[in-house]
Amino acid sequence: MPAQDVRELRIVGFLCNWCSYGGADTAGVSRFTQPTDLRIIRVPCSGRIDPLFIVRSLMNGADGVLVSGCHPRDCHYAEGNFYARRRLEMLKRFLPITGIDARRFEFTWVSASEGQRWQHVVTEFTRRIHELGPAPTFNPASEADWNTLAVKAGQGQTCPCHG
Amino acid sequence: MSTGRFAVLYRKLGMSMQIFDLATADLEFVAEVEARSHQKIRNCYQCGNCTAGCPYTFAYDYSVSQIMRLIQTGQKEAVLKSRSLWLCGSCQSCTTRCPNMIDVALIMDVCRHMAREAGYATERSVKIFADSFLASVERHGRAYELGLMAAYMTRSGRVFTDVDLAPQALMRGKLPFKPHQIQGREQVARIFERFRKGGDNV
Amino acid sequence: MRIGVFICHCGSNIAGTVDCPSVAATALTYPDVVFSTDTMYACSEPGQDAIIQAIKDKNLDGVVVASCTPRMHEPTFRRTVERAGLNRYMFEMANIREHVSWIGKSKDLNTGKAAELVRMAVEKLRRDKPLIPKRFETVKRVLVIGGGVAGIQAALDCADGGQEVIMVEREQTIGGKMAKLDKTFPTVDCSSCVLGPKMVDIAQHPNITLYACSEIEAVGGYVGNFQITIRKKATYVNWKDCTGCGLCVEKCPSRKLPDAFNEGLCKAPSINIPFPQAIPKKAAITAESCIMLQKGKCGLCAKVCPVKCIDFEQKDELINVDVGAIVVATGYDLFDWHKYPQYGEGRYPDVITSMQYERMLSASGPTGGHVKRPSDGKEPKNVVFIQCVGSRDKSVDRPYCSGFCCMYTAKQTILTKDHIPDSQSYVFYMDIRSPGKLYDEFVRRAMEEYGAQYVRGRVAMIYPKGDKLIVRGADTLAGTQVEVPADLVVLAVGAESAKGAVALGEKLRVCPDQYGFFVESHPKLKPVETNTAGVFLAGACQGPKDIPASVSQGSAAAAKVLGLLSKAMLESDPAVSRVNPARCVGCGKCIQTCPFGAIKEVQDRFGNPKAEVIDTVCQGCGICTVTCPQGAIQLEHFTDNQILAEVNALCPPKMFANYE
Amino acid sequence: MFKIAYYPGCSGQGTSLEYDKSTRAVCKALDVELVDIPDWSCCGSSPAHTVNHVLSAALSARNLAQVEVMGMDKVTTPCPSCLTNLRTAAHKMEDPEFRTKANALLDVPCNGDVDAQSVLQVLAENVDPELIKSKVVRPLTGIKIACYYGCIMNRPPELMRFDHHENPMAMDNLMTALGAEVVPFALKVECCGASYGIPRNDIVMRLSGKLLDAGRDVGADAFVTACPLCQMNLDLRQGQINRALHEKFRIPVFYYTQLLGYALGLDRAVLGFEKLCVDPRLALGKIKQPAQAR
Repeated sequence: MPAQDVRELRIVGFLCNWCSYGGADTAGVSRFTQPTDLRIIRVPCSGRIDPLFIVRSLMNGADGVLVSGCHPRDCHYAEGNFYARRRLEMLKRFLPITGIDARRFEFTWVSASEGQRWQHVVTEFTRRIHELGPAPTFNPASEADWNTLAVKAGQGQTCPCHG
Repeated sequence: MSTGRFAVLYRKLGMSMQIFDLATADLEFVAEVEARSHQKIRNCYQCGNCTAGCPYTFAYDYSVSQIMRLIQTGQKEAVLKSRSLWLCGSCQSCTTRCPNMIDVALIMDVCRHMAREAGYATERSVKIFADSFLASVERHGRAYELGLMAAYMTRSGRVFTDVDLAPQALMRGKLPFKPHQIQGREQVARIFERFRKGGDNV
Repeated sequence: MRIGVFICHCGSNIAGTVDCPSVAATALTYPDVVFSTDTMYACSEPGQDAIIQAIKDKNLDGVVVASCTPRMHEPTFRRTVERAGLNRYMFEMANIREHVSWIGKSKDLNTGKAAELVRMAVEKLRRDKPLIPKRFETVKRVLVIGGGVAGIQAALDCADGGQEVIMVEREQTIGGKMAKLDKTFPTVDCSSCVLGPKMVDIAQHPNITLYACSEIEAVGGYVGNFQITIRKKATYVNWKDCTGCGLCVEKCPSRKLPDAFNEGLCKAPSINIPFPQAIPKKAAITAESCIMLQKGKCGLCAKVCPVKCIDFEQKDELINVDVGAIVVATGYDLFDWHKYPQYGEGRYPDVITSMQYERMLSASGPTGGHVKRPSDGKEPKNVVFIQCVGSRDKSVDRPYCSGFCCMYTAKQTILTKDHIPDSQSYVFYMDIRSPGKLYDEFVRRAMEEYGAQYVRGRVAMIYPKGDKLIVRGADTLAGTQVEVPADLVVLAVGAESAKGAVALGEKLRVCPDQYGFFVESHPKLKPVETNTAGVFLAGACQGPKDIPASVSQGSAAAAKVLGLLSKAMLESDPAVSRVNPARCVGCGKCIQTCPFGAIKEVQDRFGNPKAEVIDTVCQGCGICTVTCPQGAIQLEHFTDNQILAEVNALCPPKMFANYE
Repeated sequence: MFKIAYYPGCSGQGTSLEYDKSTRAVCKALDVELVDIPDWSCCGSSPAHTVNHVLSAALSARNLAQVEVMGMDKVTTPCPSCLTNLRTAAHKMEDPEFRTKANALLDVPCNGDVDAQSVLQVLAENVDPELIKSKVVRPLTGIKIACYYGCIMNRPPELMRFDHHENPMAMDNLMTALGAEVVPFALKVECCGASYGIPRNDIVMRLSGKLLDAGRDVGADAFVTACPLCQMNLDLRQGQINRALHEKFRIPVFYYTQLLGYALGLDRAVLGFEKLCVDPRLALGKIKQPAQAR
């Protein structure tokens, strides 16, 4: 959706390996064109997605976070996506309290065969994020070169409570 | 496209098949039909279900599925000059049974509109009847059969149309001699005026 | 750490819309990356050798390949790095084809995105640890679900390969759809003559145990060690004693039941043996229509049974078995043509389905192989076949081609001519789909030698006129409408997923597509595998298939099973959860949430409760990791820090910016 | 007492007087109050929508607006052609863009949220069949009837939302309830030739001829129909058809309201059998008198 001239926004995706990641692959194999903003992080199951990951992404300045797993009852691990659903639903209600616009976070279900649906989900979510615009930042300087920052991020220790 | 024009002529004279130059397909025409009908012409895979159901096929020059095909291939002239457009009874058989859920009857309607706008009337009598009908509605606010018949006969020159039925109809009081004038007929007339004044009526 | 990065062009698939060299160049600036290059085909032999060479030359201890989806080639490259002496988990992949080059138009944006995906992979790799798989024993036994031709083939191949086979069939007999067919295309040889012997083999093979009238109740466990519960439904006949003599069938006074095996063309007794060649050849009672079971009187069958094997008290029984692998061969069902009201919705008895016609053609069928109109028993002269009934039709949510209808219709026109020499067949078709050895020749023969009249167009309506049915369709080649006065109309009904497939899929954790057909692991390279290790697919349960294709898949699935069970030990994926005892407070939340019972409570030497993961049982979903309030249990290879590292790679923490 | 706005349609004033009269009489007898739309105008019929959809919608919308002024949200009409136009107008005007265009042609703008239903649907859905049965004084026992619905009363289903699009049953059920024998007439929704009687008479000859033929095949003593145009083509033009196809059809074509009224024992004067061109007496004669019926 965003043409070249439109500046890309930072959208992080957490996808379960079996359904949604496969669905994204199917979309690719079928050449279903999508906006390029999304960066996908692959996890075994939506049940593996700690709300912390989402909050961290948003606090670090992500403009949007998209989570997708297997359709309820289709979970490769039987019930992982039920846990995910409950956790993410809670998170969605909790986000505004932290001063984060809940519209910047969405979760959905896409199966490995639903390439078309994935294209739709990505396009719609990206449109929504572009309508919301870039997430408010505390320090314009942080808009500086992602790369050098990332390197530091790499070297920096991650919070101890997650050994 | 000129091949189109002559071809239609030849065809009328039963002289030849027509050859379509697919390279000169009129894509704007296709786009316009799609825009005005909100239907996707490409969804038609030519199964012929519309033709199979269409009660009017025997009277057509192109069957419904052929019309759909001609639109797909952008043969504007052939479509707009086709007799079939005017003979479609909008009975909805095609629309109801299309496996691709295309509103075929609507597309026929839209093409008929475009044919009118382009000044074609391959089935003159049908056009005249429609015009006469609307004329009487414009004048009286309601359809007035007797007046409409008279108008039709004079315009079409077919003065003996249904004369055999007139007695029975009149005898049974089915053809009132005077029209039902409604108070709001100016309102109705204004509808036609405004319509003729044009503006965006597509 | 010394990381090597390889950016794959995949021919032009990636290089077409991604500037691979510049991505490789950018990658060199990432921490710990000591080597970075782009390569034409990373997965090719030279490609893999180059990786091995680089590992040796640059003594790398971790590798990132940016190419296609890991779901495709992760195993390939893991083997590659292993060949170079690295642990296979010191490898990460960046998916810059399916997720970048194939979906993004702008080369600039794609290149930027690719570089970032590589950076994510690098950051994750920097936190990877070598992992050593555990080894475990497998149960040398196979479960085959479904006794159609695909299941039969799979079962026989597995049994011949020396494996013990459990076959579960929902119906009273195996044989599936094929057993109902009269002849098969393109050879026109007798279906039961081909299938019959194989069915007998199933019954007689020492390695095969058959449970008919049975369904899968529950599935537990994992590859190599599945625990299966089978529900054997009450047949009210003690099969151990039943000889299949059929006396009871003759005597049964209740004959209201539509004969399922004969597609409802005739009525069946309440106690019945579906057909003479049935396997197992045992009688079974249908409770709904049995006078004894409904009204409590009759019991004629019990009286006449020479071996006294009727047992009206019989109940369903549950059977538990452990198996190492599962073959799903649940087949398909036929489309319900009543969704087409223009074909009469059953008001016209002489409109029948292709399968009903097969039964009519079959010598063992209700009409003894004589073609008769259901309405008046007359022999039809004009037979009209309508193809694509429930195929390639969005309006009934069946946009797919069922594949075999064109062929069986051609066969049926040929058989019609054989049965009724002075008959004329008409076939309404949209396109003829006849790829396959001798297939198209077969269709041509139907037209050229047997004079079947093929009409290119759909049929809009069927209505009676006198004792005929007027079939009104289109002949799009002639460009007009056609009408045929038919004596019999045969609808070539398409295939849809078997009833109950979705529910079974949930138990097996095999996901169905939107039409209920099971999804294979990879459309090209893993046609009979599923995403659940140890569960394989055979036949039409994966999508409409004809007999040759189903049989091939049966054998293919069997080959996969034999390959799997030929190993003495299986290696478990070491990417499992691991407990840090120092941090674990023994709250037991993880034990409650684990779907697989893979976590047990142990006591440390001070007697404090601690969680402990059973490696071979853990499936690596990571639900526990998120549940643990202490962060004490971490999913190896997907630890919080590894995932957060990827997050940070994408969204650098603001604090660093603030320190600038 | 069920109350609903009523749109007679032009033909009700002329070619189908008897339909309008019998409809009013029957509804009265069955406690359905029809409130005429004051100063209603022509819906535009098929000529309008073959010229332009906005014009067509506007002509219908003028009447829908009247209904809205009446403070009602439901209107009923006996004529399927009017019904289609009214429904289509209302449906198209759900699209605000289109509504503006249509309203631009009107003096009184129309929101278009009026639901138009056929009288048949109103009777089928709002009158208890048992009530009808109980009110029957002259059961139609003995007469064989082919129910002909016409092509647009139920099609396309997405728009008409009533009964079945291939095999409608509303009239069949009604006639059966009245004691008539309904014959299995297959061409219930096949087109009769519509308004081509005048410009292309040959089309009507052929299509209506086919219907009469099919009716005769299944041994119908009479047709019942719910459409003025169908009735005119089958009845008024039956003579023309006989001449054109060298046939000898003599099948009366009733409006279902006429037979319903007859069964309810309404005054023949309001039923207007005398307006039918094909003499119905022979067919009506087949009906056994109540005495015998019992």
